[in-house]
Amino acid sequence: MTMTADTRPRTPHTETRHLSMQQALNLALEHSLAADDRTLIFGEDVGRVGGVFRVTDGLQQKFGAARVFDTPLAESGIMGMAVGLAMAGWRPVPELQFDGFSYPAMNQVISQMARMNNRSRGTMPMPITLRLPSFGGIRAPELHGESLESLFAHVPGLKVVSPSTPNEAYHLLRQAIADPDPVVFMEPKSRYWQRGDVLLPAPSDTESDAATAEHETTTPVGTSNVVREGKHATLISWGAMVSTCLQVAEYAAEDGVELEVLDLRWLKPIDAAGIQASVSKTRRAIVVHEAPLTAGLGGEVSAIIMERCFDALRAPVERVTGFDVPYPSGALEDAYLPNADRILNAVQKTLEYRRG
Amino acid sequence: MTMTADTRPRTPHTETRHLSMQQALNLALEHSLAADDRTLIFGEDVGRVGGVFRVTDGLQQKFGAARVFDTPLAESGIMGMAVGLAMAGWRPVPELQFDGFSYPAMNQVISQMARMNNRSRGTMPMPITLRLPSFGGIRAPELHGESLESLFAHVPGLKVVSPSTPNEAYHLLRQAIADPDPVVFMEPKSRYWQRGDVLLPAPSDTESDAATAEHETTTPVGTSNVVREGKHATLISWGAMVSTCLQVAEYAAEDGVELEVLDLRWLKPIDAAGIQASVSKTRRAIVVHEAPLTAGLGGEVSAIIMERCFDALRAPVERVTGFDVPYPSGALEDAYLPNADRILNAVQKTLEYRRG
Amino acid sequence: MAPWQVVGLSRWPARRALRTMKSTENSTSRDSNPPVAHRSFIETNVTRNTAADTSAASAAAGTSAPSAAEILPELYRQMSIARAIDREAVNLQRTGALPAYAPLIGQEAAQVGSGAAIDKRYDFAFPTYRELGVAVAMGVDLTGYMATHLASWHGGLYDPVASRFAPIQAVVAGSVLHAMGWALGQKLDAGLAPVGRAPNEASAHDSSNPDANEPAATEPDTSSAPIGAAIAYFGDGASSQGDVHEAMNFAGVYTLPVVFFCQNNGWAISVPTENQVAGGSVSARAAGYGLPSEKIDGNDVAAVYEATARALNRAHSGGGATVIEAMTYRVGPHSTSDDPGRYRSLDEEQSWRARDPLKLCEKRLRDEGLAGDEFFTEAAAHALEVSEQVRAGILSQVDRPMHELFDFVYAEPPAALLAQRDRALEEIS
Amino acid sequence: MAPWQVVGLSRWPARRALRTMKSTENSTSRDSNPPVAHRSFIETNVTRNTAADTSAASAAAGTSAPSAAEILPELYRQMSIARAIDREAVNLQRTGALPAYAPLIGQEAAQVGSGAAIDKRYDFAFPTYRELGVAVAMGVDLTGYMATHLASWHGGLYDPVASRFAPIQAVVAGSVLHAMGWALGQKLDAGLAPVGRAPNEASAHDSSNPDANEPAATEPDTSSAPIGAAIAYFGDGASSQGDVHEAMNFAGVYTLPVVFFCQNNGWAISVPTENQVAGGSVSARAAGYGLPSEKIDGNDVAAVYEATARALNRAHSGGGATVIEAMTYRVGPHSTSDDPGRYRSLDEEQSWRARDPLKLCEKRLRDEGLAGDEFFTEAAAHALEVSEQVRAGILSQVDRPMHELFDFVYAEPPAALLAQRDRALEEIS
Ligand SMILES: Cc1ncc(C[n+]2csc(CCOP(=O)(O)OP(=O)(O)O)c2C)c(N)n1
Ligand SMILES: Cc1ncc(C[n+]2csc(CCOP(=O)(O)OP(=O)(O)O)c2C)c(N)n1
Ligand SMILES: [Mg+2]
Ligand SMILES: [Mg+2]
Repeated sequence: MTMTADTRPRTPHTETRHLSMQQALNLALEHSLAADDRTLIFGEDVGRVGGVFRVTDGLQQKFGAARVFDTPLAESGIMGMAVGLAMAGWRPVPELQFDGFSYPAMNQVISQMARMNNRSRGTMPMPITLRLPSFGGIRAPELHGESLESLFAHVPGLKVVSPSTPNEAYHLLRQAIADPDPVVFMEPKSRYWQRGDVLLPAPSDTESDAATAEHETTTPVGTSNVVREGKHATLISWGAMVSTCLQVAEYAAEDGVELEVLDLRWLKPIDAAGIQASVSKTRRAIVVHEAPLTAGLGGEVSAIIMERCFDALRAPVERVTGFDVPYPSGALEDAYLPNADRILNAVQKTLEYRRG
Repeated sequence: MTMTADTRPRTPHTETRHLSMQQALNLALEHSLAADDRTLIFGEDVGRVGGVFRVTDGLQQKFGAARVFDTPLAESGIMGMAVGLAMAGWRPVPELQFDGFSYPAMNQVISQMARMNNRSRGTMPMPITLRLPSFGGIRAPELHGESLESLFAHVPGLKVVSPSTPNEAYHLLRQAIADPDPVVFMEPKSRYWQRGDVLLPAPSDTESDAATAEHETTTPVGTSNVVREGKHATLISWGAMVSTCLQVAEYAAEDGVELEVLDLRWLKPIDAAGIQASVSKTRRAIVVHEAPLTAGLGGEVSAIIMERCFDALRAPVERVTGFDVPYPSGALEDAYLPNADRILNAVQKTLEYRRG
Repeated sequence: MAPWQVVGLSRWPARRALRTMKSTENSTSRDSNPPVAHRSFIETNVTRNTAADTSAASAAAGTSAPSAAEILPELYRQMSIARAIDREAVNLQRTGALPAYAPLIGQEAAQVGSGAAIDKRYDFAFPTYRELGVAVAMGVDLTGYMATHLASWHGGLYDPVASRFAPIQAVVAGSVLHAMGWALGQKLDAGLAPVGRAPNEASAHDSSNPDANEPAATEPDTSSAPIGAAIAYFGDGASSQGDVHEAMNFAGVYTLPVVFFCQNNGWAISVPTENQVAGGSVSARAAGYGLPSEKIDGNDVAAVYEATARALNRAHSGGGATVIEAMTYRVGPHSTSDDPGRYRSLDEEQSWRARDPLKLCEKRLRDEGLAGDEFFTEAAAHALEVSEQVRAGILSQVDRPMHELFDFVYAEPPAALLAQRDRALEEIS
Repeated sequence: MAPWQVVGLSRWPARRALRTMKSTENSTSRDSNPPVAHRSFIETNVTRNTAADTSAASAAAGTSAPSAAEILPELYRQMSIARAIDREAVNLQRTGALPAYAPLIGQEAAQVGSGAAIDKRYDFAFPTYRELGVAVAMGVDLTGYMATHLASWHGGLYDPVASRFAPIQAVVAGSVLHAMGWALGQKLDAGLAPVGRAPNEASAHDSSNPDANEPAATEPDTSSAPIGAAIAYFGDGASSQGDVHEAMNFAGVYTLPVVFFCQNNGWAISVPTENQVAGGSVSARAAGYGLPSEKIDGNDVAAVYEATARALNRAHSGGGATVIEAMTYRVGPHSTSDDPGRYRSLDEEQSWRARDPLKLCEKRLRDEGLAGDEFFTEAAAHALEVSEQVRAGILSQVDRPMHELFDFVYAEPPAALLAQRDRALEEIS
């Protein structure tokens, strides 16, 4: 087993740029298109107009309509086409416009894309990266705020990842595209416009695969990221909720509570060892996600902690999640999404827990 | 909130019949069709030929082609049609031929059937029962052995249930059809031909809704079932795996280990209180399912135990599940499915656990 | 005398009173916002039909709607209202009152013309997210309609059952199958099996296998009530979705009372029809399913009204489904967050503005002497009045209470969800 | 002289040696089972094409396959082989060696005729679960093919890449989109953009918005190599699936080299075509996408061969997609667990048996003096020989080792899965 790309900057990197996540993703796509001319970008409105979130902005102009192109409005068609292109040796990077519109593509995603490598006994790998603007928080219409990580993580054959910052977005997307397996890349759409420093490879390297090849050792697929160290409890999260957790850690620090914040990043494979390392230290954990509680990925994280940190654990793992209701309209969005107060309540409950 | 049907026999019942699960399901459908003339059965090959598993055998003959009918071969069409029929006041009981062929219907199931009651603010309830032959064990072709309970349980607006015996099959199916909400009814196809006693309502009652109405108090939706009492550990399971767990309990009993076996039955809502009651007593639990481990419902059960039995628990909850691989061909089916040995290993590990 | 009185419609008041639509018992209270609905032609139409001719034979023949010429002034008034509200909504979005909005400008004729042909006694409409004009024509509570764009409630706050107008649908093509299923429900209500067989037709079964014999379908209902029809709205973009194909195929196999009403407005966000619809025409697909179709000028409100009435009529009398492709143009952006300058030319937009459906209708009304200045002044004033009421309704809509997150997820909510609600209400409010 | 030597095919040996197909480097070892493949016409054909005419012009014109009459004896032989293996498989299922099987009997002409037209240098086939005859014609390793029915490996144990025959597909219509995507890949390989534009065609963009300008698509490749074509197999039942619609629409919009090959065999399990296909014809759908179509006699192997060759030729030379509907009949049950007596008449079955594709072919061969008793005796013996080899191959297939559960799930398996594998191997074996 070899690892693919690193999500952390390699040394020497020569450039740091202050970018929004949307810009970082756009740059990652540009560099991936340049690095491998079998890479293709397609989906609804990704070509001429550059995507409804402008993540593919300018790419058709730069790489031509044979590399970056619009499709008819049919998600099953888009993903089935991606499978066929991969069978023909291409490296497709389809976009589905919103999380909730991946449902029509589920058959092609689950029964086809995720299984073709297995079905063909490794002769037809599926180096497909499905870009999926995900999660809520932008007062969008119905089915524009879904959190599907648990569903995708359950599917054998898929890898699933979600970035939390512009820098992570750049490196994880390049890593996902370089990966020989199908990756569902969940972009936290509420963070598209948030800016941060992005550490880029040397310009001379951006167009070669060698640039990513060197990253292999430090941050393989499936590695989580401690984004804040702490000792009293661990907040475990991913995607848009990471910055909420960092905010909570700030609040808690004011009261002398030091929370560790673990950005899971990869939701399949999950970094069980990383979770174990953190929770063995802090002995308390709260997992936070936007998706509904029941059968959400919080249950998996809780079970992993159960299995790996049973002796260390001083309180039951808390889950702060969306409710078991459909993602609501803007009027009730704030009530639905885990917020600092709910997370702090859970932290307090965890810290105050005493065995009965 | 009122509850609907009981899955346990009401008193007085006048008839006990020895039936296969397939026959019990067939009878439940017949009685449901008779009880409410808005009930409709449709799907691929359910009419003339009575379904590929013959679960709808004879029903078109008895109720006519306006109540029981074949559809074209299109799962999204079938479920979208069910939604439209429910909007028009019908009570649809569609069948999708195999678990793996529900993927093309996911959009209609998740974004439509599960949400229409909410979207319409209760004016368009969806009393749909989706019958889904489920799980593996019959050496069938690809995509005929999927275990999708975790996926469905994650979807707000759905209820999910799976019977483990012919008697359960009869009563749970009638309850599901009578329920005003969409229920995914997962039939363990490897148990279709297993026989057991079915306690039926008095024949004079079968054709009236009153017959089911009386069942409301004893076994509401979401109630689990202790199918074997024990004290050293609890095996938690559902569907086809329940009889495997009972077998394991037999073996264990030979060595003096008394295992409690909990048939969860309802996978959404999950009977957290029932799990708590059993595990608080036995202090050890093993959850068994056919679905892959990661993000499977075992994680949810483990998390529930974490949250409700933290102090009582003497060992980490074990998960004995399918592997994180696609459901395999017959040649590797036995290797994939949880079997008595693997479950016994987990039991032993749980019993021998000592805090480090 | 107002010009539309010329054609004998004088019993319609010149100024429509804004009507309050009563919610049904099981719909929830909508707090302090009074519903706003333009009093639609259809309801008047229903009254008229009933009054003028209640014979069963006439009912069986389906709609006996007035001719397009008769109601052209009314159609113009409704298009004016739709446009005025549309303009108001775009303004409200600019000022931040609405998070987003999908304008209908340019498509008033396709929407009002088809909506006006719908007979709410029998028919049911399945809209997308851009069917304001249909809502106006059908008398849907317009504040409740706009609630979806206000991000108050996905699907809207009107009563879909009473309005005969399904909840607003965000999934492209998602509701086309529902229309088909609803239509099957009407056929079943009429006592017909999905695949019709004459009552005593011989069974196709192998006579050597007596078990296989199946009884004939329920005998067709011989009463003369029209079969209710579903009208499914969808766009040129939506026509690419597999669900549209499945719906048309089912409708053909089952001979279902559906009108597949495609507004081909030239664009699906940034993708033009020629890169979307292979073969170039959605209506051309119909033949492949054995369905009749009409490709019509979607900016000619009378043509739309007539074609829709014909198709509904066919459905009512058991003739099955029709595909209508109304050729029109999305003059505005896809939504308020879209910039059409990135993908199409101003020339193209201008050429369609010249075919503005209101101007076309006005010209005909004037040319045929059906309406004059007085009418147009009044229509504009009325439209403004309605749009201001809608605006006021939008601005006064209150926040949704948090318990509504939980209230409608199930008809019978599981105890676990109720517990989750109670904990949430405690923790958050 | 054997009759087929009359038409100049004497360089084909009268008795085909059973050929071992070499696995590619990255396919896994298949243990002790030697692959069995009928040496297909196609490979001979490929050789012949190359030898006879290697000019670029000829290659650009696409297939230069021999005429149907020339190869009719060979088509007959292949149909015989397919039927013999099919019969063997049904027997093996009865004895319990195969858990289940889906017979092709009756469809030999549709499958062998189309499969024989495929040029494996350029083309790629996307089968369902019933394409044994195509596999025979394409020279797929037949023991590896049968592995899917033996429940050894979902998808089969042949090498799909080397065989130009995708893994066996269990999802009805699931692979039709793959064929479309693969075909797009060929078009891209030829240097063409999905939506073709002449290199210097003016941009459609608003000239007032310079940012919106997009460069012309890559200039079309002017070399004369044929564009590879995908052939998608699907049934009458599958035609109801949305994916088929989406595939045809994409293929039309992008002008893709696809042959949509529908075997209309009258039934989808128990549902007859008339209750499945609205309008009655799958090929009639093509016009709605602007695609050419042919409805052909699927039991006439020559007609099938020729229609497929025409369609592939069109695809090779940039003419885009074609829909072929081969009218045939599933003479046997849907699968070995099906009982057709429950839903169709013996009469119907008998009337189709009279149109048996082998008998029809035999009659023509005899009538036209292309083959006599000697040929048919030899063909039958050869078919029996191949089927016995396949039978032996099936019976000697070994169990799959448990690690194969894990080996192919990912190209780069995550560490967690490898750990799961190691634990499982320890615990179970
Ligand atoms: C299944 C699905 N995919 C994608 C979208 C995103 N989307 C919203 S509207 C739209 C274009 C629809 O075009 P068309 O059907 O022509 O309707 P129009 O907007 O022109 O009225 C798209 C792609 C969606 N809402 N649903
Ligand atoms: C998506 C999907 N739905 C249902 C099935 C079950 N199934 C297997 S074959 C079949 C009938 C297929 O009919 P047709 O396409 O005409 O092919 P044929 O069997 O006649 O060759 C069905 C319903 C399936 N395999 N895949
Ligand atoms: Mg459009
Ligand atoms: Mg068929």
